[in-house]
Amino acid sequence: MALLRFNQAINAALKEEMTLNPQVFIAGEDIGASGGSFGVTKGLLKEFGGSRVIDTPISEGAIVGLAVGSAASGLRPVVEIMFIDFIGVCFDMILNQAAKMRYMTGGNMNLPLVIRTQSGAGSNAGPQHSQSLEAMLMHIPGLKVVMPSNSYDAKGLLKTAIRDENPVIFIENKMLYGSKGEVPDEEYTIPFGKAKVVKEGNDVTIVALGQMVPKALLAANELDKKGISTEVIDPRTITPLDKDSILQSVIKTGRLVIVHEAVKIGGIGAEITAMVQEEAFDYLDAPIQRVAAPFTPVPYSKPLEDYYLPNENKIIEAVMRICVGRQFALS
Amino acid sequence: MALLRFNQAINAALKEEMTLNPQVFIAGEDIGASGGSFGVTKGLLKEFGGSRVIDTPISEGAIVGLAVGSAASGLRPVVEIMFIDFIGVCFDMILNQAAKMRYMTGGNMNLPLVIRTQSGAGSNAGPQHSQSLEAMLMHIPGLKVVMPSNSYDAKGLLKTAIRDENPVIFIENKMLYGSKGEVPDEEYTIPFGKAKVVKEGNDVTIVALGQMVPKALLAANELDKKGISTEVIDPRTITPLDKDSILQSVIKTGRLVIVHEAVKIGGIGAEITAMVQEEAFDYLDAPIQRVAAPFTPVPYSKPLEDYYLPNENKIIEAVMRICVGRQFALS
Amino acid sequence: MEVNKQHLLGIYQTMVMIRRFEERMSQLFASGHIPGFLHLSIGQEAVAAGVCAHLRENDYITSTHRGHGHCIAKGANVKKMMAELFGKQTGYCKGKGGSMHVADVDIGILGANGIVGAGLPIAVGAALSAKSQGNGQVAVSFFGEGASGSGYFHEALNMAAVLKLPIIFLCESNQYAEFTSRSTHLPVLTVAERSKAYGLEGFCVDGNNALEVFEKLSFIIETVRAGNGPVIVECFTNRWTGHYEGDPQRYRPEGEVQEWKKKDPILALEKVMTNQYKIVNPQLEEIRKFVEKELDEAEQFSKNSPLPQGEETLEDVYAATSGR
Amino acid sequence: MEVNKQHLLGIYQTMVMIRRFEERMSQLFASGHIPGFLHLSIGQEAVAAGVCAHLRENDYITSTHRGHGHCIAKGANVKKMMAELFGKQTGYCKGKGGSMHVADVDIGILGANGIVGAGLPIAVGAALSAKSQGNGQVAVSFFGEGASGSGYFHEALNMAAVLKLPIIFLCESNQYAEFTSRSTHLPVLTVAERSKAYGLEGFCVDGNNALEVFEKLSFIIETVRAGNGPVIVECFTNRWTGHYEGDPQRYRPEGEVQEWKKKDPILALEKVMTNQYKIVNPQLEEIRKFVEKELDEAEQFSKNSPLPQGEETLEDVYAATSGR
Ligand SMILES: Cc1ncc(C[n+]2csc(CCOP(=O)(O)OP(=O)(O)O)c2C)c(N)n1
Ligand SMILES: Cc1ncc(C[n+]2csc(CCOP(=O)(O)OP(=O)(O)O)c2C)c(N)n1
Ligand SMILES: [Mg+2]
Ligand SMILES: [Mg+2]
Repeated sequence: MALLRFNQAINAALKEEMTLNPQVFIAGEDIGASGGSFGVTKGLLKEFGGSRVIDTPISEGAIVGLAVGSAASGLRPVVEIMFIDFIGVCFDMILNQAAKMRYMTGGNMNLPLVIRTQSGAGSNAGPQHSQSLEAMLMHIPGLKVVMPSNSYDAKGLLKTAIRDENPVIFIENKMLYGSKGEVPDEEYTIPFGKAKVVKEGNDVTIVALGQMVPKALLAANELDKKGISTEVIDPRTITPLDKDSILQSVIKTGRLVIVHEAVKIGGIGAEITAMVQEEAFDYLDAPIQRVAAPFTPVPYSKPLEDYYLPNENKIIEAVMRICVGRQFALS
Repeated sequence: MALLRFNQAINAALKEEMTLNPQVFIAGEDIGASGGSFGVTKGLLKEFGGSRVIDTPISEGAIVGLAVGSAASGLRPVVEIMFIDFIGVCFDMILNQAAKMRYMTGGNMNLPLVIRTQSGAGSNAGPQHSQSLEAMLMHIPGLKVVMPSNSYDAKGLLKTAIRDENPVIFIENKMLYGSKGEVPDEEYTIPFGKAKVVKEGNDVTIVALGQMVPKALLAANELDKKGISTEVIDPRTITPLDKDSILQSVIKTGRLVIVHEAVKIGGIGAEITAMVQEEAFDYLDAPIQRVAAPFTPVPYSKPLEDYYLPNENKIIEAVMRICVGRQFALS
Repeated sequence: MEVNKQHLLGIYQTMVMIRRFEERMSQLFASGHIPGFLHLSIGQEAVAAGVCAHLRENDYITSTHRGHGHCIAKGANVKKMMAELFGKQTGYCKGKGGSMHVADVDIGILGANGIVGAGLPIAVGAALSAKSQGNGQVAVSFFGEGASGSGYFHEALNMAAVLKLPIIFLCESNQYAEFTSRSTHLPVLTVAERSKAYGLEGFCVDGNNALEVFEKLSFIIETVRAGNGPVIVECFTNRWTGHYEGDPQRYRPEGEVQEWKKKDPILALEKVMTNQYKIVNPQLEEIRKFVEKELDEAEQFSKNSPLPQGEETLEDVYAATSGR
Repeated sequence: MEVNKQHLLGIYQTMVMIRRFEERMSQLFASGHIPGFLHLSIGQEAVAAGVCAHLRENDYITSTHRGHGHCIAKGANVKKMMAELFGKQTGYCKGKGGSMHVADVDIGILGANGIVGAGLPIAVGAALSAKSQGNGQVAVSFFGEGASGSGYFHEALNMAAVLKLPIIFLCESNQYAEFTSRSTHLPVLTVAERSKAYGLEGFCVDGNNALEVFEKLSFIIETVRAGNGPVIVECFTNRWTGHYEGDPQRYRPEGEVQEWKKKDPILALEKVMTNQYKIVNPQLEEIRKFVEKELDEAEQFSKNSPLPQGEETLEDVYAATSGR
């Protein structure tokens, strides 16, 4: 076991997979010589050389194009889009090419490619460097979408992503890069579509993603003290989504709160809500709550960004809202 | 009153607003000399000249950029993205520029621009020319999103869009271009955020958009015959969304079916479902149903595309699913 | 490479195949057998044929919405192509893609594409694979002069130049982008000269002259194979039909198509073959018959093939993953 | 335009203001007063100052992530700029944007921008407005040489060329894109020569020589005002600090910054002013004092200004619409 930072865990996964499989290469802006804007690709150029660690011009469209074309012809690219906000400039390559190429050629192609990107608010990076756009990606058939919340998962999920035969978007929350977690020394992978029950409980289910997982845990512990036993679930991948784990938990608890930092309207909380009420309507004791950002871009200034981001208190409030007065007595 | 095709109604709105306000201009690919791929801009070049009807190169990024920059500096652009599928190549301009510019400059800018685009399946145009992507746009604060379902609404809503001080995405469903509808001779506009109750009823609410509105109506009439009284609501704009009209109807009926042709996962049906169960949980007699496309790209071949698209039968099935056996007796 | 009879016969057969394939498609579209959009390249056959005559099976191409010619020239199976246009289960894409998405990875066809310009960066990726093989493979990216306005064009050229990849950016300059003529959307005379913005060479070729295409590309492709980095090649030609089937072509000046028809690339090649290379007419006739027979079979095959079943919609979204 | 003392004094003041503004920002960042990303342009001041000296209030500019200099030179209020960097309610963006989003529509600043290249097509739109006014207004789009790899660069240039718009594409070539040096990502020697791909003229300018920037731009901007269409101007310069504050700059060769510091554009201009234009040192000192006073005030203003309230997050998403 080693205590690795989130970015180090990702680096370790890249290194292992590049060592195992000569088809794997990485490309992106400033990932080579300088080791990446967040240190994720540090040391890889030196270890694997310039033909497998490619510093590109500022051309996200061509970067993802490079991934699509090279994946279609036998390589296993892992490209970086420095901020998820920049998927705007390469969105066609994601939406119309990477995601659809296999389908529209009737299964003629496999596209084993990974797009690593970084998302999230909390560092005062302003409206164009802080977004969480996973809901848009979840709406695109043909993609897989991964959102790890800790070092252990990040490493295991990235290895799975690189071995997957499909385009995978791997979203790293910038606020997690510095967080440390235990990572086994021996090799492991984590399957897609398997949620992690981070904490067990009986009264309310909280589903949280990325940097919201530690916040949900904080809230959950507070709530336990108040006598509300909370279960916290981290889906880890949103496509595929582990519906079963979520449904099982809700069937047990009868209550669900979903936490994400993307704006609430049209976020993945909406999808999870719709799915759960479709499949477990009669088990629900209260309306499903979404704790998410308001319908605004991510503001720059600290008090604004703090207001914008979901936090423990908002999670606690949401849980209380559907407990108190709804056949639920606080101990 | 005149009987106008959908594309003619849009043409009429453009012509009226260009006549009224010299700041309004249009730009896009093949919209000038040839009158547009769907005849929407026919005659406008001749009437308003080349400085107000601009044929552009194939550069959607620069087309929307042209809109953003000219709107920020006093003009009122109405640009065309020929197929909504192509928003991929200009998505940054929509997501990070048009939508956020006002906010991130603290209200310093107004961006009175309209992006007209065309969406929808049903013409065997294949996976890259048939999508419905409104859910992604609904998830972007700063945009308004309009989806007319008939000639009358199209004209009135487009005029409102052109007069709005904000970026508006105006989505024309390609299957409606040929549909005819009565349009008054005198001028009118239709406010954003006001749904239309297309048909009244008491037992189930059906919310439908674009080309799904006529299909929902067909289904509703069938259902009436079966003794299920359906109310059909066309929100017309999804941002802003007329929550009140939807909630009022659901409070009356206790049942809701949402119909859209985008893929179900992460579609706007999810958002409407989540919102309704949040606000009217105790009024719901049955799980909210979504009738939408499966999680695949839009296939080309007729039997596949037919399977893909929601239709009357699927709407009827969904309604029956939440009526029969749920405290509801068929007459 | 010195042109010989064998080359010419091959190119001729390809061109006749493209022409007749598309003429049939036009008729079958008119008679309602083929739905959706159909973009024909009749009149432009010399480009696809002359370029692809130099390509090996493991070389890559990316194509466009107007891609039948490129695919046929690269060796696509016309039965599967035609069946795809019919929307049949036996088509290249099992009816899921249609005309704009024909692909055959086994022979390096990485797909026609419905997004203008998108093929260029994809071809750059293929060129990276090619380079990593180190065996002289190349990628050819076909695109129209209209596509040269798109950001993809620039990013692909720039990236390929920076990475010195073995790729030929092949512009089929047919003088129109949809209904808009070249002069309206292009601020330079040629797309080839845009190569300068990337430190590359650009070549102009008469795209209606199959012999010229073949000869010039022979040298150019060899240079690229040798590892000298990307080039732009612009082939000037014209389409005889509309942007898509059904396009009334009101934007075209009177008589323009007639002028181009006088430069029919197939007739021109026939002349060269019979006059310069002493290939006798019966030999050409034989090829034409062969093509017709192939197409008869393809048409029968397409007509007799089953349409896909509705539920097949749900297949081919994701590849199964070993999960090793 | 003949350069006179007045011009030089103005340019000098602008440059000192930019330099000192950013030096203070650097300190205030280090002391925790300013959050987020901070991209400084210390060393590049001659470009913004020399270019904007020719601009009228109603001319437009678009800027970049490294935009303080452009905004100051175009006449932005330093109080509001600084307060914005502090994230204060009194800032240009009420604390919503920060360093990368300063804008002031009233004086034609259509925004710094956090998306590399995005300013170029936006400036094209502004140039269209300018042209429609018919009064000689122009737009200047600042961008870095790194941005010239982006699709936006190409689409904007191409569109502007086709529409013959009054726009100057102004490349601030500071030899790096983030941590990656020019030679790694640029396949040509200059960005200016890319003008050929659009049938435009391209000019190279010593961006550390304020006088040269001013003189060359004088002619160039007049030509654009006169309706002769777009141009590219590339100004060669260098930043002395990291890509952003906190960047340890390991990618820079030993001594590189020292070399550039020898070409300090402010010292160089001072030399010209005192030697050639006989401007005496006390006059320069007066300007420096004036700048310092302005910045003291701005700093006080920024420090004393209130932070926005949380709920203000919800404002300014949509403009009220008359709904007439
Ligand atoms: C991104 C994008 N924009 C617009 C279109 C619509 N469109 C299809 S073909 C075409 C013209 C292409 O012109 P060119 O590149 O010259 O190819 P040609 O059709 O002449 O072969 C356009 C605008 C598209 N498919 N994709
Ligand atoms: C679309 C996009 N890609 C990447 C980035 C990250 N990024 C910010 S600045 C920069 C380098 C820009 O280089 P250049 O254009 O030369 O400007 P400079 O920083 O040198 O002033 C990069 C890659 C971004 N902001 N936007
Ligand atoms: Mg063309
Ligand atoms: Mg630079």
